[in-house]
Amino acid sequence: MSATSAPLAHVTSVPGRSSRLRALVRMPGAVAGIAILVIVAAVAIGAPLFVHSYDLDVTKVNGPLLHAPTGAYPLGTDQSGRSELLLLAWGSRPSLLIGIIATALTMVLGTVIGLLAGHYQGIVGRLLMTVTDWFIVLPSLPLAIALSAVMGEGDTSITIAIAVTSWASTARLLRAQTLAVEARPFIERAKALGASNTQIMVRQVLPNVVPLILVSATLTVAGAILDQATLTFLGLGNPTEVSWGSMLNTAFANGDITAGAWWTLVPPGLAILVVVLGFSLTGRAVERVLNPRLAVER
Amino acid sequence: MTDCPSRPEPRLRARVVALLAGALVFACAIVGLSTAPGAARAASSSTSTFIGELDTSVSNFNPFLAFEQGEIDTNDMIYPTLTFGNEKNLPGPWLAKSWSISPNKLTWTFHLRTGLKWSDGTPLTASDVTWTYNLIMHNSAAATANGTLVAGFKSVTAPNASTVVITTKQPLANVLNDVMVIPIVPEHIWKAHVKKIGTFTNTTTPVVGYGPYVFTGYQPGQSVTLTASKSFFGGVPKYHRLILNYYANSSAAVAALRSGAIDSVGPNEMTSTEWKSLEHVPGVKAYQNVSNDWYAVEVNSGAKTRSGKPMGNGNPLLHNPVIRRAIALGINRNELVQKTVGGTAVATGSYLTVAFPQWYWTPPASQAQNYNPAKANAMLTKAGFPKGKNGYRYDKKTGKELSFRLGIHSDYANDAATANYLKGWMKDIGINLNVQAMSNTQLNDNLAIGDWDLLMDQWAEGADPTYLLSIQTCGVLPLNKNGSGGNTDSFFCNHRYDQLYNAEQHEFNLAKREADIKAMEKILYNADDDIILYDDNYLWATRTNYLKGYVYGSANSQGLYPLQNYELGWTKAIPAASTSGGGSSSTLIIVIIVVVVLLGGGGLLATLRRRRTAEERE
Amino acid sequence: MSSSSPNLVADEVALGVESASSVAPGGGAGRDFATYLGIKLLAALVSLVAVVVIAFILFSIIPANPVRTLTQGRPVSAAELATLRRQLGIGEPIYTQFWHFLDNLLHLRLGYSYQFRESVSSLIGQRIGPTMLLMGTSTLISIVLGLWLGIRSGWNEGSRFDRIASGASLALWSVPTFWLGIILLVVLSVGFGAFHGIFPAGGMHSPTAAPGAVNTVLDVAWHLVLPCLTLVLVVFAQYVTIMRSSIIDELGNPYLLTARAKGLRDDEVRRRHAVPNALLPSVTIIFLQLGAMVSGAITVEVVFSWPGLGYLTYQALQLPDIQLLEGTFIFFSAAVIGMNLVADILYRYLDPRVRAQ
Amino acid sequence: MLLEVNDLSVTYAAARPVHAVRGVSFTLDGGQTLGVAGESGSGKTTMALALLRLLPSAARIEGSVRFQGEELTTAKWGRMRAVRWDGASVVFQGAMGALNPVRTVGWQIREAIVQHDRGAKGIRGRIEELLESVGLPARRYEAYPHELSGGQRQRVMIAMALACRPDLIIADEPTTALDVIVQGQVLALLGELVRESGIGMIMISHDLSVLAETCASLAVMYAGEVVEHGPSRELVREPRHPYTAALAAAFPKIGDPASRLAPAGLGGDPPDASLVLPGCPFAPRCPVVMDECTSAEIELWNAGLERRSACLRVLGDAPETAAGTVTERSG
Repeated sequence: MSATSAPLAHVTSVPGRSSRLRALVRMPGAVAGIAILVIVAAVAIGAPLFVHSYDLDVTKVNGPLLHAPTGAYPLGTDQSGRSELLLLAWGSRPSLLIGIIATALTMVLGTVIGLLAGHYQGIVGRLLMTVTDWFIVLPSLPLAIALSAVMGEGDTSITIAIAVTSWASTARLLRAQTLAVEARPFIERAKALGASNTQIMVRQVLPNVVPLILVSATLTVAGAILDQATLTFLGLGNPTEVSWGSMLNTAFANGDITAGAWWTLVPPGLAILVVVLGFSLTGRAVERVLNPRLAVER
Repeated sequence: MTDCPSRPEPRLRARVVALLAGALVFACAIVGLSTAPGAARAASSSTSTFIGELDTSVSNFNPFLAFEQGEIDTNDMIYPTLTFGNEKNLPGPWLAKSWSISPNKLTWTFHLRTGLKWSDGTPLTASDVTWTYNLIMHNSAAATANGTLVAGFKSVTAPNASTVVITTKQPLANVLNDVMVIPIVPEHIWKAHVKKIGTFTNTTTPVVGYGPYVFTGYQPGQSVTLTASKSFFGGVPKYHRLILNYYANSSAAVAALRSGAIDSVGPNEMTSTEWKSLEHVPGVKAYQNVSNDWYAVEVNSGAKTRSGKPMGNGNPLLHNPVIRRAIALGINRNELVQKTVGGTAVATGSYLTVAFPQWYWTPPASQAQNYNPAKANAMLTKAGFPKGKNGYRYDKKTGKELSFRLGIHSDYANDAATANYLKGWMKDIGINLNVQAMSNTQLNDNLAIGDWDLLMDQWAEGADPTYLLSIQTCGVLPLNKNGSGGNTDSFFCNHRYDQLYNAEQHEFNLAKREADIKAMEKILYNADDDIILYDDNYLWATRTNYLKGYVYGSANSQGLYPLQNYELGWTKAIPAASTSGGGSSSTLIIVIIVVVVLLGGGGLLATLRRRRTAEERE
Repeated sequence: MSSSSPNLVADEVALGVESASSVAPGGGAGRDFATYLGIKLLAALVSLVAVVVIAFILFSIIPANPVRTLTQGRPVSAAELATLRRQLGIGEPIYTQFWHFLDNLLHLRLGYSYQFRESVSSLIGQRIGPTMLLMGTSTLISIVLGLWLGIRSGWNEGSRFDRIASGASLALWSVPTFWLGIILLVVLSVGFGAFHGIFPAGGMHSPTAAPGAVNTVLDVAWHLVLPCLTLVLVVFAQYVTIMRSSIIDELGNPYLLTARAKGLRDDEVRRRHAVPNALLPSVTIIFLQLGAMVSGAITVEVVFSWPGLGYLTYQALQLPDIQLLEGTFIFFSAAVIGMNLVADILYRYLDPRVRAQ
Repeated sequence: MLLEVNDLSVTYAAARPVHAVRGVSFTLDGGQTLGVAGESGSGKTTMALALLRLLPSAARIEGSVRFQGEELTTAKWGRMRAVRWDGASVVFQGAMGALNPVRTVGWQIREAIVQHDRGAKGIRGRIEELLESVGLPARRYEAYPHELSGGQRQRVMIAMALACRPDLIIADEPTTALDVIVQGQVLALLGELVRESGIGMIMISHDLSVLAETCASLAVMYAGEVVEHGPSRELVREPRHPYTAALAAAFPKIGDPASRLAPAGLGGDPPDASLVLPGCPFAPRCPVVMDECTSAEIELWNAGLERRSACLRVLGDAPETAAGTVTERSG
């Protein structure tokens, strides 16, 4: 037995990057989520490699119309004789793209307003928070419907409608976090050294809230994809575009329910479910890793 | 907050509540099952109820205002009209037994049936007719629905209780068709409503009227109940009750027909996919009527005001008839019909529809603009629009690409489906279509001010073609650039066409009128302003195992039935002995009961076990 | 919008509740409550005014010339079109329009629907019943089910039950509501193969329903099952998440140890101590979430053609019937603002800690 | 004998099992008071909760706890619940959330009574008496915890602990977070109760001075083990273990939260409870450590009349040495 005192294990206070990664890998949910996202991203990016323009052109395809799955068409065909499988692959592109762009808009809007509201705690901050609270309270789908109706049908208006109806919760989170960060001593120091408001917000606070933005963004994408599908289903999207939402809209309007054409109804919805689940799982996992408090409590 | 822990276990209470809730849901399901297929029909055929589908939502049965098809259908059953569309869809006698026209063609004399009484017992006389017509002619609010039809009338008078005389300003060829759709209301009831005629909804049942049925029940937006009239001159309808139900969603209506909950669905809401799913259902007859509804691509060949000032931002390339013709040749109507509407339409390029064979024009084979992309390509190249590197043609003079906007209705699924085909075909002939989905209102707004290149459009032809022909005349071009004063459909204006139009509506020689009208159709066809794609058949389905004697008419060579006043079907149908086979559903009920009992029992057992072990766990 | 994340939403809204409760100024409890109420009422009123103004501005932008849309397919003359334009107030200057709009609003007139030729208020009046029935039933079931499962899984955090319940709620949260409705329609209404559907494909009444109050109730209940089930499945998942995290927040609290030390059984500790504490934030959040519920109700009503306000909104969207769309938007917003007010008051009333402040 | 604890160990199941309490033994009679001292994480609260098996399910309890002759570690849960509060109640830190915030004080006391006597009558009067006996007005029955001051809440806690007339009270940090005056009042109240009703009491605190004042005997815990045990006055005056000495020397200011964490003048942290190391667990921090401390088998040796200590130095050296050294160093 050696005489040297046994090394006392210290509780690691801040997990390092590698330990965060390790923590992520240990969570089965996170692994599943990330795997889903990787696969879907690969399909979306690689779609042009295996989906050709003539596969989507209704005047060029010659499959049976609205036919149940067969060997040649593993997920059956749609009303125009196009392969549902190829449509599904292609449909991932607008669905993801709109989700991500809308999220980016949401994050920019939410972060700017959250930071401002947290930093300027006077009348400006209170005013911004009032507006934010107002947006949180408003029922989002009627608002999004109204916005889309005003801006006209199409992807742009859907994207904007989603951003306008989702930024408020991000702003609120960001404000709370900004308040917490600004209470720390190093901000005091920066102020004493004569840092300007902008410098404090951009150089000091922003880097500290980035993890939160990341988590919030991942979870917002999930919501945005759902919203995009819902708005498209309600007929506010571009009906000639192939997206999961419009596939469902078309199938529903075409009466595929009555015809029992499940193959046009089930796959797009499942795809949405899986992608949303992927983002949610990943978001929650990242949340846990970045915020140990949540890991303990949830 | 509970204050005393020694009361009966709240946990137990919660479980009881949960059990009760479960039982309630289960009860609803079972009741639903028993209300569902067979049982309901058996019950209702004993009281002989015919249940049909309302075409549209209904909210206003004031015949002076009503314009939704469902409302018009209802009013057809409860109010008389002077003439009636018979089985050949020609004006036949109704309130008027017979009629005659003066040699100068300006005076029409209608001889009415006598001894008829409104449903409240008041005699129905010629003064009711004249009162109704005069109200429409002289009260702008009352003219909302049918004002246009009487616009050419000079006076409507009743020399005696059984005679009505209509004089027209000019000889009018379509009087008998027009009076066919103007319901006549009881003067003694409606006098009181004149002041507020523009807002009166006429939904307080029973409604005083005269017809095969009496309006006896109304559920806002949902359904209309009509009861057979005992005193209808044409005989008491066999079905004692007629319920017309509105299904907001066609799949619900189809499901109801399938389960036997209703006797008839059609014609507006069902998609071809849904209709086809009914073709092989036993006891169901799925059939199609030829249609008076065309579906077309409008081409903006140069929007202008009535005084000829150009307006709007339409692409000037479309002024070129070669390009318009190329577009027409580039469209494969037959494939469109086969693929977008499952073959349930008649591919045609004629402006007037197949529903009215006397006016329907078919181009001679030499002039037919059949699908011919090679020809279209050759024409365009020859006209100075060579193909660019990206496959799209451009104007050699200006370098501009042949790229047009195609406006489609975002709320109409068929527009989107069609647009996909048009885009593909146009690409084949080097034309780029930029599809823009917009709301109905937005699209119409753009149309009115000429801010469009191509758009999808749809019109129904009336019993008389004059109105539909009128929207292509120069007289309906807008007065100024904001589109006001206009009622045009594609800014078409052709003087030869206008001449024919003026001749046609005053022409009493049927053969001559037919020739005029067909000449007009030919002008439209060759102008390629309205590229008609097809006439969309009306899709119907009826329960043949419940009803007999339903009037379908006789099918043509393509298996299409003639366009019919469906009042005919409804009034002549006879209830058949119902043979509802509830076998499969009762098995299902048993299966469900067993499953629920098993689940419930399992849950109860689990609960009990849990209770027992609860003492031992922390 | 319909979908703040299942985790973050609880945090956010909890923040909201805290800030709401900290507003209360000092003073006697009675007067205090009046002040609190006053502030909340005023805030709600301001929100409502903002909604109204925004609605007017938004809907003024839409091209509002429905005349042609309304007359499409029927014979009209150019003169009649002009008359109709005048009747609908098209082309009036914007301030006149705003004045009419405000005047109407003050008299609770929400405008006129071109499509239905009826006042928007009376249309909303007709449709509110079915929506309340659908939302009420499904909210109630969701709350009971969601809270029960949430309590169970939160209390036994990490157990198999918890993992299944949390996983299921996350999955259900990820399901597009309308799609779930469609699938239920296909499976339980249309049927497949030898299985014929057992529920109606839409609407709220069967034309064949026998007369009588009992039959009507049963008929409506039969129609209610599928739309209600759809909403419950999507919504209860969120309540599970909310309640679960509320319970977990309570788990570490010393008073639970006290309760156990008193000799209470585990379920007694949970029921009498943990749940009443965890319920407070949950109930408030659930009230605040009713806005999301509205979103769900719209899509479900569309799928099942349930004759409620959501379907009315959808119908208004088609033309679009602008005043109707505007009316339903204002109505939904007012309803949600009202619910928030109720939540604020409820929270204040339920929690003795806040009540006494 | 009211309570006999023998070789009590608590282990938390984990990837690396955490040994929170290691082989604690003591006895307690009615009317006796035992103080348990130690810094945070020393296992004193875990030990106390283990007596009534109030620990989370991950904790494994070994050894024996005999309460009024009944073995509690293997008793059925139903029996266990019956013993709780009725036989042995706990005074938690009332000021720190041990009372349910949404229930009235009266409700919470009533719950305890009804739990053990379903047919109890005149409960309200009894509760009001109880409240008065701890120096609270009877009308406080209707009060919610947040309406009371910290001291009042602690009194409620004590009243509640007495509600079922238990034979043993375990007071876990009953005075933490109270100000000096209130702390004194509460301690006086507790002492009085024990004297008057002959209840046995175990009082747990990080604060040696508080314990010395209230309890007849004291046990000092370090790293889950009792390192010194004896009559409180002597133990404080003449510590026989360097850790006790450090605690006693620190004599922290009452109510100073910093003093809870580590006794003054003692560097380092308590050892990781998941490690099982040979020798004295205090060795790494011990100011008077000897070579054999890290390897020798350490037991609780006799160290004078009624006194025991787990320091190697009590075996050979004079009792004063350990304490003396510390005093020198700290002085």
